[in-house]
This record gives sequence, structure tokens and C-alpha cells, in this order.
Amino acid sequence: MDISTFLVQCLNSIQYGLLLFLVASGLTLIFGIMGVINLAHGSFYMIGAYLAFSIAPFFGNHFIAMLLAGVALSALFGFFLEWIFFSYLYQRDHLQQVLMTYALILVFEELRSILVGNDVHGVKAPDWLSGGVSLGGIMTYPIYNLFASAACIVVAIGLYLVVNRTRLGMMIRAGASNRDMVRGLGINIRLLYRIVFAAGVALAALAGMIAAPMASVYPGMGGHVLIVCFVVVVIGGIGSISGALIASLLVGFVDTFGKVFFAQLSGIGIYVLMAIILIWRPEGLRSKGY
Amino acid sequence: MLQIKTLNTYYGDSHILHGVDLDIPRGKTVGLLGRNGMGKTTLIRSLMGYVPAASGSVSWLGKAVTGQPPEKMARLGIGYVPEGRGIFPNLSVRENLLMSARPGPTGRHDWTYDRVLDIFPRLKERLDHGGQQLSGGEQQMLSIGRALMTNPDLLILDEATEGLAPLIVQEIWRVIATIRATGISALIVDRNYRAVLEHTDSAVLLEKGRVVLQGESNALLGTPQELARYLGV
Amino acid sequence: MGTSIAATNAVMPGATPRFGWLAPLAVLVILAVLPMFLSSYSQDLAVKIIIYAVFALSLELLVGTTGLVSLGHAAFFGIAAYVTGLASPEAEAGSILVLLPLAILIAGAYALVVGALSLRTKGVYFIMVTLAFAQMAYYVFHDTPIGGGSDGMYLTLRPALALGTTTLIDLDNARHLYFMALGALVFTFGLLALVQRSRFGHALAGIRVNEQRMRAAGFQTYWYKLAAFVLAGMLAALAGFLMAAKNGVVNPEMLSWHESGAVLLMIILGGLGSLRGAVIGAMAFVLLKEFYSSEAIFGDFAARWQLTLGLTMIFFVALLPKGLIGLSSLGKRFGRASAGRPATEEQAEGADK
Amino acid sequence: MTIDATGGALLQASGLTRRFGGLKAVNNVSVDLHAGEVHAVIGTNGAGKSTLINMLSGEIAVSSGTILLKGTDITHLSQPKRARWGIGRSYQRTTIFPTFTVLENCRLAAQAAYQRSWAIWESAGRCEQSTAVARRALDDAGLGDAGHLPAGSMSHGKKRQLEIAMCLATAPQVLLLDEPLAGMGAEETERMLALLQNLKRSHAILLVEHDMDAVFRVADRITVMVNGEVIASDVPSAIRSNPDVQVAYLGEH
Amino acid sequence: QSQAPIKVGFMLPATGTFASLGNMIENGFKLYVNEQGGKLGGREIQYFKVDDESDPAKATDNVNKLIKRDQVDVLVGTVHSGVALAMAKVARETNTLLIVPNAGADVITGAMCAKNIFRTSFSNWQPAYAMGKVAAERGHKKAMTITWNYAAGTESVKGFAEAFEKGGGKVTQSLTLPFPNVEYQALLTEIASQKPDAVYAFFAGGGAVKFVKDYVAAGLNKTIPLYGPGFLTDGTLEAQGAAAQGMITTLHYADNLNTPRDNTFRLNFAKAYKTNADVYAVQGYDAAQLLASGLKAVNGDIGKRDQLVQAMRSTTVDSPRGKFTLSPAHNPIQDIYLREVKGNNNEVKGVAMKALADPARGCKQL
Ligand SMILES: Nc1ncnc2c1ncn2[C@@H]1O[C@H](COP(=O)(O)OP(=O)(O)OP(=O)(O)O)[C@@H](O)[C@H]1O
Ligand SMILES: Nc1ncnc2c1ncn2[C@@H]1O[C@H](COP(=O)(O)OP(=O)(O)OP(=O)(O)O)[C@@H](O)[C@H]1O
Ligand SMILES: [Mg+2]
Ligand SMILES: [Mg+2]
Repeated sequence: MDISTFLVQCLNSIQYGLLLFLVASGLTLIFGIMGVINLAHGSFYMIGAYLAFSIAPFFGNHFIAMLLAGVALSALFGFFLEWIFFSYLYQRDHLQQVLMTYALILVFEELRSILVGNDVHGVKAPDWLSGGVSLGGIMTYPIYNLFASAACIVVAIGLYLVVNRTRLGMMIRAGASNRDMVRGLGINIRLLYRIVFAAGVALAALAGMIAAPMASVYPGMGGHVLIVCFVVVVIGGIGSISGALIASLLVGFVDTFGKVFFAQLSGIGIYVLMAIILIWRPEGLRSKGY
Repeated sequence: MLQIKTLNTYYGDSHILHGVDLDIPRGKTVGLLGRNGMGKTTLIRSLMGYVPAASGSVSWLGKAVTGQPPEKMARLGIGYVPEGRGIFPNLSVRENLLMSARPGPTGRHDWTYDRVLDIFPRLKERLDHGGQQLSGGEQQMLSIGRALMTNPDLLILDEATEGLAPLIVQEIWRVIATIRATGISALIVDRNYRAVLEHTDSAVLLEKGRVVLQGESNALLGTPQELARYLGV
Repeated sequence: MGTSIAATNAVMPGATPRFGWLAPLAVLVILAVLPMFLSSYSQDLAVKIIIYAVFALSLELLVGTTGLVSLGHAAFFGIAAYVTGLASPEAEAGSILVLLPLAILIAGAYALVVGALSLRTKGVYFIMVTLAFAQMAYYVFHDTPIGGGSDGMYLTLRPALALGTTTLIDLDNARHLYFMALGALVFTFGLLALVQRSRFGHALAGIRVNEQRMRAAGFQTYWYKLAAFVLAGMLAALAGFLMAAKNGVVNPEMLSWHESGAVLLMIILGGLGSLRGAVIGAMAFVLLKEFYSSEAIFGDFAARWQLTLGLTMIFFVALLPKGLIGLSSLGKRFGRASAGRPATEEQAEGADK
Repeated sequence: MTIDATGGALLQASGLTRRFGGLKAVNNVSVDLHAGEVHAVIGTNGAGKSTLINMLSGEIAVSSGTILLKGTDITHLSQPKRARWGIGRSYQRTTIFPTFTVLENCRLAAQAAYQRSWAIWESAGRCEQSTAVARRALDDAGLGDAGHLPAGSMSHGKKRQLEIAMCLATAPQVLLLDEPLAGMGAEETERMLALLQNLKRSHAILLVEHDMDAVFRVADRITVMVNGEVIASDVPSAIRSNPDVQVAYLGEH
Repeated sequence: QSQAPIKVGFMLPATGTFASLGNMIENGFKLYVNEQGGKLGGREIQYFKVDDESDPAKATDNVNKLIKRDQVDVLVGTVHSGVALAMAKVARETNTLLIVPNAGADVITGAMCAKNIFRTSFSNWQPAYAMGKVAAERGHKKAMTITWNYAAGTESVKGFAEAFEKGGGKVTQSLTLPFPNVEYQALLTEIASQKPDAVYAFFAGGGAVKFVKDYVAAGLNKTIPLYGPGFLTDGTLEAQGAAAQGMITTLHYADNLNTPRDNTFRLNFAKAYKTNADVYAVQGYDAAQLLASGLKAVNGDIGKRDQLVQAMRSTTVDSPRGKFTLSPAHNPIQDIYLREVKGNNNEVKGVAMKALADPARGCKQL
């Protein structure tokens, strides 16, 4: 591999890693911080992609407006979802949530099939983001991918600040460890969790919307992404945003170079990575130890 | 300020509180005494709304608040230091304090981050430690500090001096005295009944979920044989 | 995440009511005579449920008893199935006496390696490390030609047990398969029931609730957990062997995380902390799906089984905090709730946060 | 600072140090525990008392220093092994099995001495030895009539009693008690002190406690820690009048 | 006796990625039956359906639902190769008549071939082989292949390489990525750095859409032509949009064959189901035709298995794709078209290979 190819591969790794982070960010919130094992995360991603497909025609080239509208819609959706399906589960065994989220996957899949059908769809990137930049040689790099990376970085920074630097973030994390105590301090943990859950759903949906023009929209698209997201969140250390970012990039690199050098067994790459990291650091890369 | 009338509370089938009355006047500190397992904590958890009371009423400043959830009760102006501390292990000391900070219900803002750290200088040295990493006593300080950060009108201390060094315990009692002076009420449970009686205006003694003795703290101090009977000393 | 993952129904294993053995015995008698009344399809279905029950029971030992939630349990199931497939001779039926121990040993060996490494981690991290090891096994079978790649492989002839020239058990015979599976279920259930009331089982339960205290008391918890992990892996292998024999086809999907997830869901659905819950969960999971996807009952809507199944599960989770096994105590709860007193088991558990 | 340098000490720790990142929670601390003696360790909050117990019991590793049990170096022995060799501890933060009954809590602790984990055909509930030991421990700790209750549903004070009972149930020779009296009422305190007086005849006891009345009543020797270091170690009367200790810890006591 | 309807069991995906394909196949099948007045060989047809979920692990149980529970006379399915293999295995054991309307796994009409197993679609080898020939004829010397690391992909790539190298070309590298991973960027970079003359890709569904789009976004299409079997573009052209325009693929069907047979079929299909027919619909339709030819020969007496099979084996199916016969291994001997994407259609450019028969390697029961 010559040096320029190597550099392009690094760029690919980073780009993939960032996109992964975007998808995983919602999961970090719901899973890492609220402590809800949310298998339906992939479904929210899918819902976002289908949402983009459904509302894109109304927005034309106003892509950002479409994203905002989609985020608002999905947050609302998440808000009610938490209310109806999760609000009474926190006191129970964590595993009950697993069952609930699994049931939701089934329901969402079928509702999607009923509402939008089973076809593969494409979503067009807005004109101002189409086209590519030349990367030496014969390859070009799509501008839209660069836009997506930028969006991921913005989300990463925003999320980091909110969770680690605001009282809201502290309250959420406190709620994950001891709900009753948080209530005793006068904080309406139910509302708080509802909002966080909504934010998690909105982030997943946002990822789906951003990914839609690149990846197209198809049934079952959430399934594969889910497990990779869990890998990212866990490698990074549960609840750590910066950890998730590092982990996303690591996974991006391992996946990218794994495909190039170990094509036969590249499927196991990220799992080997996860196993090694967790055996080396049983609490993930960036766990604070408390 | 807070008034409890004929409160009955059950855990499952076991009847824990039997028609308990308790009155905490504004600006007064009340001691709650009793041997282990007599229902002190249960009384507190019932009035805070953690455990639903089967019957009876709770009122705050004359308004009925029976059955309100804990977050509402806390918002009314109750600062709660639970037994066993309830520190958030995954938050640093600083975060444990900041997350609960808010002005009191009347807008009072006596307790600031800095002032809390002033009375617990030990915490200042540990600001970036996780709640989990604190020593038992440090956790206890943090729990009290965290409750103070909500600038409460009524402070409930359930065994708040457990695990604290004698010097710090003295400091806590001093703090309670100053709190008392600023018109904040307090409900205090502590194993050291003598200290409780010395630092409170009145006290209530529970025996198997019933009030068996109550009165001015000073007066109670003068009845050692009664105390001995119910506290087993 | 300070809270432990698995809280359970049983206060302590073995705290079953006095005549607790009556119900299983009755069920066993019914199961033993069942094949006489079943169509060959229903019998197949029964075998499938039984195999999943064995599989679920094996995971129950980990999750419900020891508090180790694994999302990679299908690895042992699938590896055993592949061993059965790969070790079966082309032209004749493989011997159960060879294939079954081989499958169990190899899967057990893998469980030993996986357990030894992954038990360094806890909670969600443990879930994910077990998943990682299962995915590795999955991709080895999926992406390399060892076992026929993604298409899997098939057994030309199902295993049999021959003594001299007489064939005692021939798994090609549906009834033999049924009774062999039933035997495996009885064995597994009995073994785990014994384990649960033994010192070993109590120690595992102690580890689930409070490992720190167990260590302080003098239990080498790591070895206990490893033993439980390997035992669970070997029992899963038993199920895997049976599944390979039943289907005659082995496929990488048997090791996929969907399969691991499905058996986890079974035991949650049934109710954690109870062996019967695992069996009931397996039964409910298979039957509910069978029911909802049955065209004869739902007509064209059968294709929408995901919706009905999903809604049913939501319904169960919402109403049955302890899983299906909690149905029996539901009546009591209602009785008590109407007397105006709160239920408190949860409070007792949550009391020591 | 040891009284007799060799044989007498059951547990002998010297030069123990433990760092948490940059923090020296325990710095070069030595203690000897003798059978027939209650050795109290007192000190300010965060002085490192619990950390010391954690190191002695094997819960956490030492950064440096050595620990001898009856002359054998156990510095690198795992916690369960040390427990089997006779080191029992109680926790400052109640560490029980809340979903099990009180008796089951103790029985499980006692079972550590009769593990026989391969004998899966034997019922744990019918293990007479461990049940007997558990009952005795409960009686000693004053929970004799509470055996059937779910441990999690007891009051705080009772849980503290259970904490001690579980420590006793492992039948240790060396007891490391981390604030055993915390949360206990006056009556229970009396009982516990009597129990300690009784136990110390045959056991070596390390007592961490903030209740000074109690400490001065039962301790034969007191070590005072401040910020990870020992500032004094002596007989109680000498400690009581030590001005350093008064300033740092006792206050007006 | 001939009054009882013939039971046809559909084992097709109703959920998951392949759900729409399953639907097309079923509709195609039913269209033909309806055209015959709901009867084949004089007997009513009764349908049974099972969702195979495209999950091979559940395949045996699912197929048994049809065979043992519903006791169907004929099995029709499925899309996913792994599932189809399990079906074939059970069909062999129970001697049930099986018609495969899509799954292309070579072994179904190769090593696993059997008297009672038929296929009306294709073998993975067929379109790939034709493409290999075309690519070589177009003068490409160095080609790279890329596919998911699974059976269908590897078979397809092998078929391509076989013809391409026979034609004088050389497959320099076969790239794979794990199924169903859709992060192609790394491999596209690899392609860009090696600059082959052509690329042959096998993907389907959402993965195909993303691949074609990524290929174009990376600018590779300007210098390195992309070839593939028709699955790369079929059914997904709307989603691929501009990226797919002008792409060359090979398949046994195309969108504007413009034969009378095809036109009537498409018209009827569109009328009946309000959507355009595609290759999957054709395969389902032909499955019904094939069955019909057999039933006709035995006058609806499906018990006469040998005669039935013999008739099916030797029939000429008047398919919308053009007439085809079956090979001894029961796989269509069919024309493979060369197609080009124009708008939302795969238009015929010609016939890549005429009457191409699968080599049926390993089939012993010819
Ligand atoms: N969660 C619970 N479930 C059932 N019973 C409980 C529960 N919590 C407490 N109890 C019972 O209620 C009674 C009163 O307990 P409570 O905790 O109020 O006592 P307390 O006076 O605070 O004692 P202590 O001084 O030990 O803290 C006790 O007998 C206890 O066993
Ligand atoms: N895991 C840890 N990580 C970082 N610091 C720790 C950890 N454990 C304890 N510490 C710190 O080490 C110091 C000693 O703690 P330790 O628990 O031993 O104190 P202690 O003497 O038992 O105090 P107390 O009387 O309050 O229980 C404390 O300042 C504490 O914050
Ligand atoms: Mg209490
Ligand atoms: Mg301590």
C-alpha cells in the first residue's frame, strides 16, 4: 500500500468512525447514561432514515431545515414512547427493558412495512452538498461525506458539553445510579428521563437522516448498526462521551484496515478489538472508575 | 411548618407506623428517638412520600400535601439526608454538590457551594474524587452538604452523624445550631440521644411505631428513667 | 451503573413450596405419553420446544442463578451443532456415544476459554465480551469454508446409538428423537434443580446478589463463576447437539447474536430466577410465534406476526414484572392491592442501594 | 512499636502503604494484632482506616509493605484465601444479601468453611454445621429471633447487626471490624461491647470506630491515624491525654 | 378424488430485507394460476404460506410447517440460499416436490440435485458466467471482483472469473467484506489504488444501492466500468437514481424485452397488483407454469409423481423472459441478456449468452 492510499484509508477510517459515533451517540445517552439497554436503537436509526425519505420532498434543498424538523418529530416520538413503554420499568430488573425494547423492534419493523412498504429507497443529497473533491489519483471524495463528518463532530462536542458540563447531565447520571435519592433532592426524574430518552431517540433518528443520502433506506438497516453501536459504547466505557468518540474511531480504523488486510476474517475484527480492550481494561477505555 | 396526623404505614402486610402524630413548628428542631427498627426511618420515608401512607395526613404550612411524591416534597423546601447517605457513586464530589444546588422555595440562597465547602474542608480536598471513592465519613459530609445546597426550610437528618469523627460531629451540631438560628427547621434522628436532646427544641420517642413519649427536649433530659426504658440504656 | 443486573424471583433457590415436585412430575408424565396423541408436525414442534427449553435452562444457570448475563450463549449451542455435523461420517449414521460427548467437550472447552477471559469483566461489559466471543465463532463459520460457509452444512444421516448390530436409538426416527430430547430436558432440569439447592448453587446465588461479601467470606468467586459458565456452556451444547440432530442442517445463524438474544428473551419472558420460568419462557416464545404466524388462525394477517408478537410481549412486560411465572402470584397481588397496602418485595430489594 | 517482636502477634503488618493515583491514603502504617487484645484504630474521616482494613483483608492490594499471618507472609494472597485462613471482616457500608433471609445470609457466610461445592447432591439448607454456626453468630449479634426475615427489609440498625453476625459466621481468628457500632442504638451498642470483651479472649480484634466512649471502654491499645499516617499508638489512657490527638481528632472530648 | 384442491406451500420471506421479493414471487405465481381460472391440471389450487424470515437457522422448522402440518403437495420457495438449501434437504428426505423460484445457490441443482427439486430462476453461476464472457469480449484484461463474504457472492464471483479468464482476462483480486456490512469505502480505495480495467460486483438490496452510489461518488465509474449480475440494479433503480445510469449487467430478464409474451404478462401483472412486474415476479410466474405443465400431463393426479416430474423436466416453459427448457439437473437453460440502465429501467442491449446451461457440477442424479 503506498502512502497516498494509506492516507485515504485513514480518512475513510475517520469518516466511518465519526458516522458510527453519531449513531452511537444516542445509544450512549440512553444506554450509557440512563442505564437502559435499548435494543430498539437501531430501529430509531431506521425510523430516522425513513423519516428523511418521507419528508425530504417537502424541503427540497433546505436540508438543514429538514434535519431540524426530523429531529423535532423524532424527539416528540421518543417523549411519548418513554411515557407509554418505559416509565414504569426503571424500578424493575434491567433485563425487562431488554424484553420491552425487543418487542418494540418487532412492532416498528412491521409498522414500517405497513406504512412505507418493503422497498429500498434512496434519498437525494441536496444540490449544495453533492459533488466531490478530488483525492489525487482517480478517486474523488463526496462532499456530502465531509458534511456528515462535520455534523458528527458538532454533535460530539455538543453532547460532551451537555453531559459533562451541565447540571442536567449530572442529574441524569445521578438518576442512573440512584433514582430515589434524586427524587429526594427535588428533581423530577421522570420528566428528566423522558427528555433524555427523547434526546436519545432524536440523535439516533438524526443519524439515520444524515446517513440516508449515503446509505439509502431499506428494511432491516437498523439491525446491523445496533450491534456495532453497542461495541462502540462499551469499548469507550459506558457513559463516557469522549470514550465513545475514541472507540468509534478505533472501530473505524480496525474495520477499514481489517477489510484491506484480512478480508477473509474481517468480520471478527471489531469483536477481537472489543475482547482485547475489555480484557485489558474491564471497564472500557474511558471509564472514570467511579 | 410540617404537621403529621395519625399516620399509618405498612410494608406489605406488616403494620409499621400506628397513628403517629408529629409537629415540626417553623424554626424549631425536633428530635426523633427510638431503638433500632422502631420506625423512625419509616416515618421519614412516609412523610417524604417514598412509602405511601395507608391513612393519616401530612400538611406543609397548613396545606395538605399527603401522598405527594418525594420530588414535590423536596421542592416544598425539605432537605433530606437519608440513612446510608445515598451518594451518587458515578458523580464526582463537585458534581454531587452542584447537581442539587438551587435557591430555597422562598428564594433564600444562604447555602452556596463555597459555604458548604467551608464547613467541610475535607470535601474541598476531594472535589474530583468519585462519590464511590470517598471514605464513609466523607460521604456523610457530602450527603449533608448536598442537602444544604437545596437551601431547605426543613432539614431532615437520618443518622447524619454516623461514621463521622468526633470533631466533625461537633461541627455538625454547631451547624444545626446556626441553622436553627436562621429560622430553618430540622428533624433529627441520631443514635446519640443525649446530643439530640441537647440540640433540639422538642423530641418524639417511637416504640414499635407508636409515639410513647414526647415533649420539650430539656424536660425529657430530666427523665432519665423514662428514656432508659424506651431506649434501653 | 451501580445496580446489579439480575434481581430475581426466588428469595433463595430451593425455596420451592412443599409439594413443588408434583407439578413437574405431572408435566413429565404428560410429556411422556404426549407423542401418542400428536401429529408428526406437533411432535416436531414439541421437540423444538424441548430443545429450546434445555438451551434456556442452561442460560438460566448463568443469568438467573449466578447473575451473569451472557449475550453469546448461542456460541456453545452452535459449536456443538457444528461439531456434530463435522464429526458425522458421510456414509453412515454417527454414533451418539461419540458425537454427543465430543460436542459437549469441545463446546465446553470453548466455554472454558471464553469464561476464563470474560469473567474479568462485569455487568454490561461481560454481556458484550461474551457477545464478542460468540461473534468471532460466528464469523469463523460464516466466512471460512470449514463448515460450508454461510450456507452451512448438513448431516447426511442423523446420529444413532447402536449396540453390536441392534440400533437402540436412531435419531432419524422422530419418536426416538422426541424421547431423547425429553430425556435431555429431564436430565438438565434435574441437574439444575440439584445444583440450585446444593452449596454450589447457594454460593452462585450469593455471588449474584453480592460478590464482594462472598469473597470476604472466603469464596473464590472467580472459580465458581467459571464453573457455572462452563457447565452452562456444556448444557447449551447438549441442546445444540439435539438441534443438529433434529434439523439435519447446521448453519452459522445458530451462533448468531439473534439466537443468543432469543434464548435470553425466553428466560426473561418466563421469569428470571426460576427453572420453571425458563421452560415456560421457551414454550411461550416458540408457541406465541407459531400461533401468530399461523395462517390458519390469522389468515393474511399471519404475515404480520411481528406486530402481534411484539404487542403481546409489550403487554406481558407491562403487566407481569416477574415474567410469566409471576402469573400465579398475580391474583394474590390484586388481592393485596385492593386491601390498600403497597407491595414491598421491590422495596426490600432496593433498600440497600 | 510492637510489644513483642516475634511470636505473640497473630497478624503483623508493617510499612503498609496504599496509593490512589497521587493520593497516599495509607502511608507506611504498621499494626500488630494479638489474640486477647482489642486494637482500636481511630482517626479523622478519610484518614485511611478503611483502606487499612481493605489491605489487611485482601480486598485491595498494597502498594508496599508486608502482612504476616502467624508468621506467614500473606501480602499477595487473595481475599478469599485470607478469609479461609482466618481473617474476617465487617464493612463500614452494610454489605449483605438483601434478598435472602437473615439466617441464609449467615449460613452462606458460614458455608465458606464447608464448601464441598462439587457435592451437588447435598442440600445446602441441610448443611448442619454451617446452620449451627450461623445460628450462633446470629445469637451473638442479637438477631437470634430475626432469622426468618428478608435481610433487606430490616431497619438500618439491624442490618448493621447482621453485618457483624456475618463476619462472625466465618469463624475468623482475626476480626477486622469497620465501625461496627455505627447505626446501632444504645442497647445494641452495649451488647456489642460485651460481645467484643468476650471474643477478644480467643481472637485478635482490630476495631475501627468513631464512638469514643466505646473505644475507650474496650480497647487495649489505640492507634491514631491522620491523613494516612499514624500519629500515635499507645494504651488508651496515654492517647486520651495526647495533645496531638486531641487537636486532630478528639476535640473537646 | 380429483375434487380436492392441490395444496401449494409458499415458503417465502414476509418480513426482513427480502420481504418485497417474496411478495413479488407469490404474486407472480398467483397471477398465472388466476389466468388459468384458478385451476391447474383441472384442480383448484389452495395456498399455504409460511414466513421463512430469511433465517436458515429456522428453515427446517418452517419448511416442516408446510410439509408436516399443512401437508402441501408442492413447495415453492425461497429467496435466501441458505434457507433454500435447508428446504432442499427436507424436500429430499420427505420426497416433497420443490420448486425454487429464486435462490441461486449452485448446489441446489448441483450436488444436491434431485428428481423432485426444480428451479425456475437461475444459478448464481449463470448470469455471472455470461458477464465474465462479456467483460472479456469488451477487451478488459485485468478485473477485480467485490462481494460479500457469503455463498451466493463467492459463487457469483467464481462464475465471472471462470468465463473472464477463459476469455483471456485475469481477475487480479477478489475483494470481500463481511455480510451484511455496507462500508465499502475502504475497498473502493483499494480498487482505486490498483486501477483494474473493470470491476465485477455482486450485491443485492440495500447493499447494492449503497455500493453503486458509493462507487459513483468515489468517481471510479469514470475510469473503471462496473459490471455485475442484474441483482445489482433490479428493483432498486429508483433508490439508486442517477448513480446507476448506464450501468451494464447481465440477467435472464430485462425491463423492455418487448415481446408479446412479456408485454401481456406485464400488463396483466400491473393490472392485478398495481405495480410493475420484475424478475422475481417472472420467476414466480414461471414456477406456476412449470407446475401447470406437470399437472396437465397427469391430469391433475399429483400422485403420479414419476409422470409429473418427467413432464416438468421435459416441458418448454413459455416464460415472459423467453422460452426456456430445463437441464437434466432441473435448472433453466436460458438466454442471459445484456442490459443497460436507462432511467428506471434495465433495458436489453442484446443477448450475452444464448441458452446458457448451468454445468451442474456434482449432480449425480442426472
Ligand atoms: N423495605 C421494608 N420492607 C419491609 N419491612 C421493612 C422495610 N423497611 C423497614 N421495615 C421494617 O419496618 C420496621 C421499622 O424500620 P425503620 O427502618 O423505620 O426503623 P428505624 O427506627 O429507622 O431503625 P434504625 O434505627 O435501625 O434505623 C422494622 O421492623 C423493619 O424491619
Ligand atoms: N478507591 C479509591 N480511589 C481513590 N481514593 C480513595 C479510594 N478509596 C478511598 N480513597 C480515599 O482514601 C482516603 C482514605 O479513605 P478511607 O476510606 O480509608 O478513610 P477512613 O479512615 O475509613 O475514613 P472514615 O472514617 O470517614 O470512614 C480518603 O480520602 C478517600 O477519599
Ligand atoms: Mg432508620
Ligand atoms: Mg472508613
